[in-house]
Amino acid sequence: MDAVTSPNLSVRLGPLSLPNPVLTASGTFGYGREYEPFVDLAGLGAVVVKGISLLPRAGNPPPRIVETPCGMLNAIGLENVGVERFVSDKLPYLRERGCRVIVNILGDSVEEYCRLVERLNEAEGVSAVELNISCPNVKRGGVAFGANERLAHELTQATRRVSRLPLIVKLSPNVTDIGLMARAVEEGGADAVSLINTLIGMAISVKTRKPVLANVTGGLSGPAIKPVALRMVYQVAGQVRIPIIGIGGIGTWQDAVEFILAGASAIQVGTANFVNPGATAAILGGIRAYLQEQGIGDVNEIIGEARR
Amino acid sequence: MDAVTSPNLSVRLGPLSLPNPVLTASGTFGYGREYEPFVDLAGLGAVVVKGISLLPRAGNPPPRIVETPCGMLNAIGLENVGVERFVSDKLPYLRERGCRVIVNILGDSVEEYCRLVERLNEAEGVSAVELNISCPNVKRGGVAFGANERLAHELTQATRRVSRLPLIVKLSPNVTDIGLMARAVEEGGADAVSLINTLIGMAISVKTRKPVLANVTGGLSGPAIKPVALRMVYQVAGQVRIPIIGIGGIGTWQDAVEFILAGASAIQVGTANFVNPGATAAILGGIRAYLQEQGIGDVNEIIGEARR
Amino acid sequence: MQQLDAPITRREQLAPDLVRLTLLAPAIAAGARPGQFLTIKSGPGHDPLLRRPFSIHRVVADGSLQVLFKVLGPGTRSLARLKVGESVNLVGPLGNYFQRFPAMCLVGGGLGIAPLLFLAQEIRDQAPETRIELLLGARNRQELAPLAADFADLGLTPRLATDDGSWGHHGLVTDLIPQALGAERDWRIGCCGPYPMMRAVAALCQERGWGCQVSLETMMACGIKACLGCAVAPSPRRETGGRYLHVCQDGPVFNSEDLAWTP
Amino acid sequence: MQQLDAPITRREQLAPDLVRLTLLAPAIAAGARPGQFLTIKSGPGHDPLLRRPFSIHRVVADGSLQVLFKVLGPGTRSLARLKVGESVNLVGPLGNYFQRFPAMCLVGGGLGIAPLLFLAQEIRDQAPETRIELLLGARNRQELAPLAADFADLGLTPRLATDDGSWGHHGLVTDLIPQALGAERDWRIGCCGPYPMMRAVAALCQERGWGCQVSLETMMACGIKACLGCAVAPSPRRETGGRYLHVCQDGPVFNSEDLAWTP
Ligand SMILES: Cc1cc2nc3c(=O)[nH]c(=O)nc-3n(C[C@H](O)[C@H](O)[C@H](O)COP(=O)(O)OP(=O)(O)OC[C@H]3O[C@@H](n4cnc5c(N)ncnc54)[C@H](O)[C@@H]3O)c2cc1C
Ligand SMILES: Cc1cc2nc3c(=O)[nH]c(=O)nc-3n(C[C@H](O)[C@H](O)[C@H](O)COP(=O)(O)OP(=O)(O)OC[C@H]3O[C@@H](n4cnc5c(N)ncnc54)[C@H](O)[C@@H]3O)c2cc1C
Ligand SMILES: Cc1cc2nc3c(=O)[nH]c(=O)nc-3n(C[C@H](O)[C@H](O)[C@H](O)COP(=O)(O)O)c2cc1C
Ligand SMILES: Cc1cc2nc3c(=O)[nH]c(=O)nc-3n(C[C@H](O)[C@H](O)[C@H](O)COP(=O)(O)O)c2cc1C
Ligand code: FES
Ligand code: FES
Repeated sequence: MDAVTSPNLSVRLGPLSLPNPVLTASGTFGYGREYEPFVDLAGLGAVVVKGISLLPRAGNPPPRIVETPCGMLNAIGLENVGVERFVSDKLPYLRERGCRVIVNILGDSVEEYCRLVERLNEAEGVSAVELNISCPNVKRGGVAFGANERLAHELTQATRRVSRLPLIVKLSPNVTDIGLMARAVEEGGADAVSLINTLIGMAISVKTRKPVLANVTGGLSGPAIKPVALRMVYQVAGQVRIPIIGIGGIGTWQDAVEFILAGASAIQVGTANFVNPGATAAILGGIRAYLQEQGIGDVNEIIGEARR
Repeated sequence: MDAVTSPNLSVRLGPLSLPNPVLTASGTFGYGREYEPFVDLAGLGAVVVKGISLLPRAGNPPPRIVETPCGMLNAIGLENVGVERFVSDKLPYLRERGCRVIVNILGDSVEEYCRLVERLNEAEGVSAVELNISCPNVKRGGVAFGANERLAHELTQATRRVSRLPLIVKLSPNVTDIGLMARAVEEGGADAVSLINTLIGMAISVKTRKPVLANVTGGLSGPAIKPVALRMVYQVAGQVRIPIIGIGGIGTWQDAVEFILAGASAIQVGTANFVNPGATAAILGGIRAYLQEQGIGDVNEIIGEARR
Repeated sequence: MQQLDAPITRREQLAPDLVRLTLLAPAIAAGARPGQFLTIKSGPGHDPLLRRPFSIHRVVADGSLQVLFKVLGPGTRSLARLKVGESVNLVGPLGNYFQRFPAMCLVGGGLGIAPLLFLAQEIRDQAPETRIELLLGARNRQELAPLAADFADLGLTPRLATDDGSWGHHGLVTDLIPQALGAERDWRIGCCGPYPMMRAVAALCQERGWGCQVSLETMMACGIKACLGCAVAPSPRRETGGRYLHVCQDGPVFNSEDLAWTP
Repeated sequence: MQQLDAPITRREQLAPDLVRLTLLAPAIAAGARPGQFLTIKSGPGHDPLLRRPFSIHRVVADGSLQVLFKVLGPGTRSLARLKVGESVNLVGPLGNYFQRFPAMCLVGGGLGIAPLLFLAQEIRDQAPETRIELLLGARNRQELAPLAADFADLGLTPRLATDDGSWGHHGLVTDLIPQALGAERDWRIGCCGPYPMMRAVAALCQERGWGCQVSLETMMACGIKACLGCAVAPSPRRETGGRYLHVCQDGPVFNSEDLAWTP
């Protein structure tokens, strides 16, 4: 029973093969290096880095985060070093360690997204691009793509045309029908969809009687949103043929397995990295042990099993 | 400073005056009587009873509930005694105690809603009707009203025409733009909107590798959803003139005050009743003490203050 | 039915994962009947969110009551950490209770033994003429010993069964029933334990014409018939007009024939 | 920087809401510098979710370190319940640290005094020739006494101030600075306390030409510059290209002139 003592963990996301399904969620793992003291970065399925824009962004004024029951709200506002500094300062480190790197990108227009993709096409050591069309904290247009299936389709199509990299589109949960969005980007040529980004939420201080976040609203993440994320993955899995990356409140191997059973070919660990910087490694180990214990030789066997 | 030693707590929901803003959320307080050992029912702003349909309903098969991080999923499926038995067996008790009763209703068609309203028009002791257009656990049409502004508008208009009772429309959070929904029912003639109903979620068992709920998906409630609910109340408060009833994860007076500051004229306590059957009374006391401590003579002064 | 904060007056670690708490709650203890349960808020935060249901294990004369529980997940883990002098929030007594009969056979499996002590106690105190047979089972001696211990104080000698044969009969507690009860038809069974065990007991009882009460467990949110979450299907033979039964109020004790047993 | 489970070797209740824990964590203690902090997961569940940041209060020779904290909300309440022998998950040491100068005035307010003990200790151990002035303030004697106590072991005699005059100067600790430091320009200040106090100290230092380091607190999710949640605005005079500073990595210790002080 060799397969069971060491089950196969490698998964495919369309053209992209990964050694295992445990990825990090953009914006919760810095540029990867921040977690070097805590996890073997090259041992992860892939590192998805903080959302990158064409030019550096300063982000929103503080306060930017607030804790909520079993979750947190963030309104970072996509502070990032910009694509040039990312390619020159951040990427080489990850490439040299042998990490697979997925670059999460954000623009204010179709053109910006395309220029970002073109820049990353040339960069060495990028495994895939993840289009963030769903960040609720940038007012200038990014959000519109994620809430409108026609715009999402157009954006996917346009970036698809210029991309030589596998293209993942990350969906927003703040919509009436996420299946519709997923189908739109599938038709637009996405190789995979990742979901969910954060739910829009807010907090108010009873002391100051004002919103806690300077940006008023923020994105809700963490265990609180897991049931919603899982449902959306399950729902989308019934409607598209491209692979799904499950995201939302994953902090333990059990959470990860739930998403895989719901239909996710891979998962991303987000807020849990803050709570336990070793979370990704623990989840990976837990999935392996689960498969062994259940006598399952290949993680691919259980993708979507709860739907059958 | 008499106003401050005993602040005014009475609020208006359109034509409906209530002695205080603390209500119960439908489906979490039974038919009221269940909580008699724990709270002074007549002391609450109003009791909102379990969703009532024209005919009795058995509800969904078990398992119907599952706990999630800081929340729970339910797929009760609107088990209820039907409007006739409600009027004959449940309402008299509440009326005799001097409770204000808001009846949450659910139908499969505009006609059913209208017939329910007509039946309640005649019943003695009903203060208002709350249209549940958002229950995610009934497949037969109820949910469509809550996800489509045109249908919601039509339903509100139709029930408005036949109702002699104040009409509250309860909105679903599972939409791209809840402001649009709120405006649609305002234009349809609603006296108030209540929000939010539950978010659609699910859970999967890693042991059985199947969905935990027999219904597969369920409604997520409890502290986990509070940030989303609060944001939606804040958002809707900027878009309608009718009063708002805030619902979602309210378990303490601080939670309640956050919703009032966001723009809610009243609040409903849901899942918290399960966790602490005395929650409503504690919240009411806490709001009073907060107003006193802050030197605020009238709760109406702080409705929407976080928006100013 | 009351909600109150009850101080813990005693904490016993009966086995590595088995804890018994004694809670001073005269207002609840006074009205409690065997088979009824309490719900306990296990800790201050929102995680875990829901109250946890526990059978009343025993009522003590001074107005205390006991719960006996296995440490399984976050709720019981948090309860197990509590110290004497700390308080927990209780709601109870909840649900219905075991009916008494002149000849009663109590069948308990694992933690299902917990409420049977209270039942045996009540029978001894209030109907000492009752004929009692006591059959207890668990996985192994280590698990069974602490659960079976206190029945001796009531003058009862249980017949025992363990899955691994480490104590008493090697096999299921169900196996003991025919031998203990013979062919007599007056016996009434009171049963609490894992679902498959109760199903087997129910089937045997039906065969032999013995009335059988079983105590069910389901997920519960409220415990007071407000959430309607604890539904179980009634026997198709029972007239309910298609309605479900609710464990927190129609139960937890049911006549086994009123239930639709699932495979 | 490491993540590890550290056993609690000592627990001191210094006042009703003030607890000091000693944690055995040689791997973290070895590299720690005054001003740095740890993040601690306060309990097992998801509520509260985030780790809590605490300054390193003292490093003990055996590889232990101490944190001193006030019980405020769910996280500190849960930490305060821990017993000797239990473990907590630590990440540290995090952030930057206080720079040392030949003449240092340490100004602490309330819990901000906690990290100054470590700083004073380091100065005594590694640069005993340093001139030190120590100014400590709090609301009242009851609060100040346990915080001020351990400096005596280092041979330091603090000047004290309390808001209610119950100990030392009746007023703000800031009031003590001019008198303590006179007109000398060599002094460098190291300051930790409530924001308004640090702002006042920073303003005074700017006026007098004293370099001033302050230790900031903000909400933190990660503590390792991964979330970018702990942003603070830089002084408009500082060249950052519009970028924010991040307290968990650029701080928590800042030159007061690098910050945009908010009213
Ligand atoms: C009427 C009744 C009486 C009970 N009496 C006892 C008793 O005397 N001793 C004892 O050890 N256990 C008893 N239980 C079971 C006990 O409630 C669970 O073991 C406990 O809730 C587990 O909580 P946890 O957080 O430790 O574990 P979790 O990890 O939350 O759950 C472990 C298991 O317990 C079940 N469970 C969790 N929450 C609930 C809930 N709110 N309602 C029902 N089941 C739940 C789950 O199905 C799960 O399989 C009783 C249950 C019921 C319904
Ligand atoms: C670098 C740094 C060093 C600190 N050192 C100490 C110390 O030595 N002793 C001490 O008593 N306190 C210290 N604090 C503050 C301490 O982190 C908070 O008191 C603690 O997090 C409160 O948690 P709680 O759950 O008990 O209370 P909560 O109710 O969660 O919060 C109480 C207050 O603490 C603040 N707080 C809560 N969570 C965080 C967080 N994750 N990051 C920052 N602030 C938070 C909130 O703004 C709130 O006003 C430090 C904070 C920082 C940032
Ligand atoms: C602090 C923070 C920053 C984030 N930044 C980004 C980002 O730059 N791009 C993006 O696509 N998602 C971003 N996200 C969303 C996460 O990648 C993830 O989709 C979300 O947090 C849900 O997963 P979780 O519950 O595991 O955190 C961010 C989330 C957090 C908490
Ligand atoms: C068990 C349960 C049953 C519910 N039944 C109804 C219902 O019949 N009608 C309705 O409009 N909402 C129903 N709801 C939704 C609640 O009224 C409320 O909108 C939701 O739970 C969010 O509030 P909370 O987080 O305070 O629970 C139900 C919720 C729960 C948990
Ligand atoms: S547990 Fe809520 S109805 Fe039974
Ligand atoms: S706390 Fe996350 S970046 Fe500083």
